[in-house]
Amino acid sequence: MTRVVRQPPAQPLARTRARLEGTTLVELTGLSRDRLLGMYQRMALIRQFEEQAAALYRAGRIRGVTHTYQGQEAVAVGATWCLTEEDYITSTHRGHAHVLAKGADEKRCMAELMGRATGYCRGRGGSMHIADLSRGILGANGIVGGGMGIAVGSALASDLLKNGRVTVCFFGDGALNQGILHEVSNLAAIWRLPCVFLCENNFYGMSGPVDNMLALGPDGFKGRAQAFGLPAVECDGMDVIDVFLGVREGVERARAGEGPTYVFTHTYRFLGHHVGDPLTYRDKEEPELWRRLDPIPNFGRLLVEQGLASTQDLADWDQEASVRIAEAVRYAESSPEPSRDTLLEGLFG
Amino acid sequence: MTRVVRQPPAQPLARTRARLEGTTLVELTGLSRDRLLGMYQRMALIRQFEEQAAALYRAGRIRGVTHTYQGQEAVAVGATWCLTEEDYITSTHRGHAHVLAKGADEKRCMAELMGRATGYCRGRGGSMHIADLSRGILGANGIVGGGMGIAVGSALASDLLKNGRVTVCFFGDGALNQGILHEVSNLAAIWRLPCVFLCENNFYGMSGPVDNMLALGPDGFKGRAQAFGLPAVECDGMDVIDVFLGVREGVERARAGEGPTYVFTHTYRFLGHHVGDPLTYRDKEEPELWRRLDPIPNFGRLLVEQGLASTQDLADWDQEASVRIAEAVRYAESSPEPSRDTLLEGLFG
Amino acid sequence: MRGEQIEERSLTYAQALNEALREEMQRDARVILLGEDIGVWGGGGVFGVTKGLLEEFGAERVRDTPISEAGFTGAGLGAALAGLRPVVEFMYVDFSMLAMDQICNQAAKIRWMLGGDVSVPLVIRAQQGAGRGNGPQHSQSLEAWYAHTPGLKVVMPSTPYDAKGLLKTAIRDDNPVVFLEHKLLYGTRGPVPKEDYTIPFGQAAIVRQGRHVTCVALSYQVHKALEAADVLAEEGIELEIIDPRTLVPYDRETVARSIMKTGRLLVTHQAPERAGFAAEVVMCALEDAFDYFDAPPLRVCGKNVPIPYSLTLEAAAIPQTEDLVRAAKRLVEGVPLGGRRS
Amino acid sequence: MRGEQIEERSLTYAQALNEALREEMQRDARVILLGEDIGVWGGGGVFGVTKGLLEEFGAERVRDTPISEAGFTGAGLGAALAGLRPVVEFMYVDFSMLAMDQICNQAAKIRWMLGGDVSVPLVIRAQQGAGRGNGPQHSQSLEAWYAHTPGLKVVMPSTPYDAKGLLKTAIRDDNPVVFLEHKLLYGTRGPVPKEDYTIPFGQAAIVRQGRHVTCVALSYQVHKALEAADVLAEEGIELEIIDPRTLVPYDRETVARSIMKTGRLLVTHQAPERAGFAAEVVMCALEDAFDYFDAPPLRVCGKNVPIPYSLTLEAAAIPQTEDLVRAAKRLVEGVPLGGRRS
Ligand SMILES: Cc1ncc(C[n+]2csc(CCOP(=O)(O)OP(=O)(O)O)c2C)c(N)n1
Ligand SMILES: Cc1ncc(C[n+]2csc(CCOP(=O)(O)OP(=O)(O)O)c2C)c(N)n1
Ligand SMILES: [Mg+2]
Ligand SMILES: [Mg+2]
Repeated sequence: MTRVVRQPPAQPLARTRARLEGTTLVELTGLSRDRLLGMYQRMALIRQFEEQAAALYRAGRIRGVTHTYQGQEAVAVGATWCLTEEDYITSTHRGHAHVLAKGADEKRCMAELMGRATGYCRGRGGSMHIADLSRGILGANGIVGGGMGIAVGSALASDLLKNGRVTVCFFGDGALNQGILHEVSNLAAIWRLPCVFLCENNFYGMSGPVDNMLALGPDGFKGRAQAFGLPAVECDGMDVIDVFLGVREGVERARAGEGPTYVFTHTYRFLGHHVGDPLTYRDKEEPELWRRLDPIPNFGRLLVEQGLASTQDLADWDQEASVRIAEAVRYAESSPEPSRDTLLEGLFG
Repeated sequence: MTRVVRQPPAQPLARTRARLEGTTLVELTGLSRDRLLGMYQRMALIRQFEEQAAALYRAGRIRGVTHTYQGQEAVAVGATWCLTEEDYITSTHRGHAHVLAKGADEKRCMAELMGRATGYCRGRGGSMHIADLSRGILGANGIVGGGMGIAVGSALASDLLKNGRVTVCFFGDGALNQGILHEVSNLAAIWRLPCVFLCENNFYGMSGPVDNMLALGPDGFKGRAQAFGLPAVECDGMDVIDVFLGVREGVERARAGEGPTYVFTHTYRFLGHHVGDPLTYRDKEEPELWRRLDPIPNFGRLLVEQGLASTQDLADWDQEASVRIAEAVRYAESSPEPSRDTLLEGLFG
Repeated sequence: MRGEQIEERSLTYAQALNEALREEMQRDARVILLGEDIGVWGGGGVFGVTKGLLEEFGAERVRDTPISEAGFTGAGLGAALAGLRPVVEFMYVDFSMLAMDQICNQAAKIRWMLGGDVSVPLVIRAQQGAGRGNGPQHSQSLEAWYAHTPGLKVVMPSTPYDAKGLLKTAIRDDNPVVFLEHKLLYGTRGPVPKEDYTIPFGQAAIVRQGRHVTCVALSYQVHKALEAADVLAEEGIELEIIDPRTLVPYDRETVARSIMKTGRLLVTHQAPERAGFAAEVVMCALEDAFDYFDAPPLRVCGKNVPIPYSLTLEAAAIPQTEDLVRAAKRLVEGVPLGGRRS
Repeated sequence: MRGEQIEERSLTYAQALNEALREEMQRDARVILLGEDIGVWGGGGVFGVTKGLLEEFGAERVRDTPISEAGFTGAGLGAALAGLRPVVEFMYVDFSMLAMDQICNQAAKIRWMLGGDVSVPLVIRAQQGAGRGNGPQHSQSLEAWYAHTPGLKVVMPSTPYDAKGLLKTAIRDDNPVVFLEHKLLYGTRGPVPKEDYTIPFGQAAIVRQGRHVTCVALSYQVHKALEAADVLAEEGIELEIIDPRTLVPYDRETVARSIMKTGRLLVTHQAPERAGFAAEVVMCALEDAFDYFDAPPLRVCGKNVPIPYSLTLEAAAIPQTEDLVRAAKRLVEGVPLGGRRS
């Protein structure tokens, strides 16, 4: 096995910095200062959540399998920052971040990971199934590609109900090889449905490296969208602003009734596929290279440079995030296990 | 429902005629006179087979559903004329022509359609399941897209066994929307398997017109192949020589170890999806336009022009075809029904 | 039994289904249809079940889909979660295998898995069964798979009356329902009231009363059982025919009560015998009425073989009236079976 | 029973499977492996079953596939038709739903459908079962679906010894075999001979002899049954535990003979009870030995609910040792059930 070491972009936030020549972040994005700072805060919250989840898993206090998201936070936050609370997302096995970014309550998320009755699924689903329909979160999913059909379905409903809602369908590079993606891309294209197919290329499935697993043509990832006549954008998945701008293009197109868009983000999971991954398949050096692009501190620095925050603010928000997550853990731990008698409740309703 | 009337190419065999400027059919194709005449003869045989199958179905002597191929003969014959007996094909619900072109015995085919013990499947499969592994025919298939996995599998086996065999995977425009095509295209591409994906676009699924059902990008059908980095050829599916040349490109690439190729042929089924199709979904005029492109008489005329055959020869071959098929029908009719006691035979072996 | 609801008008099974769809679509704008060739083909579907609906409700609500079973089933599920009440059609149930993940990993589980509060008003209609020479990949009966999957309701109407009433119930249900129609039933006729009616899930129909043998028959086999009952009646053997109508929920009480009367149980379906639903019917009956069995229960089901194309073989592979007659006689005559102590 | 073949060496179930794969790959160059993360991940598969095989046989024969379940299953089938003997792996059986058409419409039917002369030497291995908190989409047991599909052989080994011997038989078989491994078994140890041996399909193992209750247990439940037997033994109740090992073909004689001795039948599997294979076990036993039943047969199976994530709920959803103990006692005490005549 020869292992390719994937080189990250040379400079953190290179695209955003290029776009910022002669303008400000507020102007470039059209986002208020608060929303911009919110990006940092939410990324920090997600990072904390994942760190704690991994720690709890290692301590044997979370069972099953837990897939964490450290390194990819810019994607979940950049994308969901384009959406209203009514808009929909579908997520994946690596879904904590998506749902937290879309506004799920970290307490109930953590409770779900710990299998408690107060969790989003009452402890029935665990890490891979968190959903909150009141916030348009149609669910993480244990099946790679399992949410794609749901995504075009919610887009179809929005289209028929004319409620203006957009669906963002998150999936990984590995999921690019699932047949259902082909089917729903075609469906969404012929029906011009309001959805955005958002691929997070983190260069690996579990151990399957994108180079060996994914056949691409001269147009690379975009060719997979062009095959259906769909517009495609490629984004730096370590750059929350670049993701935001890319996904916003798709969301605007969807809201304007112009149909679906593909957004390909290139990002990296700093850690293993799941907590406990023996990581036999990638070079140790590779994550080190990518950590320099860490979307959180780099974006923090940009906020400081832009005069939107101080270094102290960043430290405070990091601190706040860890306090909130610590509270979430306490909440989860003090929550009851679901009782055996509830096993069959709500199977049908 | 507005119905688009699809205009056929203006002139029959236009591409072949253009290529023939200053050369002969034998030189252009590298095929012997006998092989060239064989193309006509086989197309005529297939046409007769299908006409008889339809007549028998209407007379209630074939049960189930029968999908006939009149109009598309150039595709089956042009494609299989690139193959050796050892090469593989996988076929579809509309498979009589593919298997006959690949050398299946018309008697045993007809016997299968009539559900007889002498049929290729001993009457167990019927129209949609004819196979002959001794001739590399891996089976027609009742599931749209059902043969695609088998095709990359036989290509994988050929690759590992280094036996030089190529697999041609036949499928329709409707099958372009099945997810498994996406999966196997990717597999065949990353593993550089010796296979040719041969799409017969006859503009309809059952009633689903390709315009409404198939999303394509600026590169049209070819874009579906380019997405995987696969080369693609487009052919006039009413022109047996154009199909032959196009598929040969793919077969040569496969034999040279250069991996899969897509061939898109544009063709037309003169009759309904199956015998008895109410044909509510297409304009009556459309088949009339396409009948002018009928691949058999037009190719016959070319053979005459090329001095390879006389008009009388053509008439004789047509006559021979109908005699052979009449014999096949007699063979089938005089064959026994499979006996009830054989029901469980060979379920496992 | 159901006599009081019967009036003069008679419809085919296909027409009854068509009426149910039409009325529910009129009643509720959220009901939409998704499937292959349900719109423009032949004026509305291969069996005419969706006839005229495209014209009445338009292409937005009656969607001819590409050949993408997994994709359009997923779309139905997503639409159900987001406010519509989709009815997804498989032209043949055999094709539902392409959407198995969407049906059984996704649709079946999502309500319960998310805590039980999510509505999943999705109906999956499929045509199934053997008897028309459609061959091994177009003739299967898959009710056992779906019944084995927690979270799905499973419906198998055998008459036009039931077809209409149960389909309406299915569409109004907030859970995923797999609705299985037998291909040989579409052309059968029977009384169907004009007025709006629904049939509750989980209530078996006693199709014919009798004292000697309880025959639980699924779908098309109800009609074979009726034929058998006529033959048996001439020999003084009375068959009590029960059509469960829904497998999930399943009305075990009606079956148990019948066995307490007859002491004998015969179960028939077209699906292969091995691990088919008949074994479940028997098991439930044993749990409820073990001591009432005077003879070992019998199954008259499909052979454990793919459905053949040829007429002769197909007939041999699926249970026929004579098989039911023979089995009922065996039950009554108490011929020793297996290890019966003599 | 199987004592004579036992020698000193002890392996885990995963190691036994690994050895079977290795030896068969050494023996026959046509054997290849296809599946997700079977090569580079962790040195050979999520559970170590394919450990070291990539290194020994190379990436041509040990193929890490993309996440394309339908595609690589189809590829396995096509390769089987064209001269190889592929072993396809599903990381979790739940994912086999994505390949259902390839398995059940294609692989299962092709030999019979083409007249019976075609070889289909395809093994489909899958890891299944609950008990590790993997949640609703990673914990199912799907043996009943596959057993219901004519043309598939279905294997469920419960010990390292059986795992190795049955996997070798599967690989040498010219028919499609669905080989189901339980996730909780991989780490279990047991004696496994070094020498080449195979175990014929269709021969149940009497895992423990006893006079009072016949307990047919599938896969992991064999171990629960052994635990229950120990508890019951203290109260003087002897459980005879039978592991069918293969569901298709199924050894009905061994079960019938046991019931003729015990008069009581208990069947246990983790899959949901409704339309599960337990009902089939009971049905076969009734057909063979109706008059020997002294009490209604009992099932101790999974609840009809998706498998929950939480420890408490998961334990409540799947059958436990105590449930078996309770059921066995009920059988012996002859507590009236259902409509038992008093
Ligand atoms: C249908 C299916 N196949 C396989 C798996 C096992 N699995 C879980 S995640 C994963 C890799 C997914 O890769 P990708 O889509 O790139 O997402 P990432 O893990 O990189 O976020 C695999 C193979 C699964 N859950 N579902
Ligand atoms: C999986 C599946 N879905 C649907 C069908 C029903 N069906 C049979 S042929 C057909 C249309 C196929 O269209 P295409 O691939 O273009 O082939 P053509 O009939 O035009 O030759 C359909 C929908 C089927 N047999 N299998
Ligand atoms: Mg990835
Ligand atoms: Mg077509």
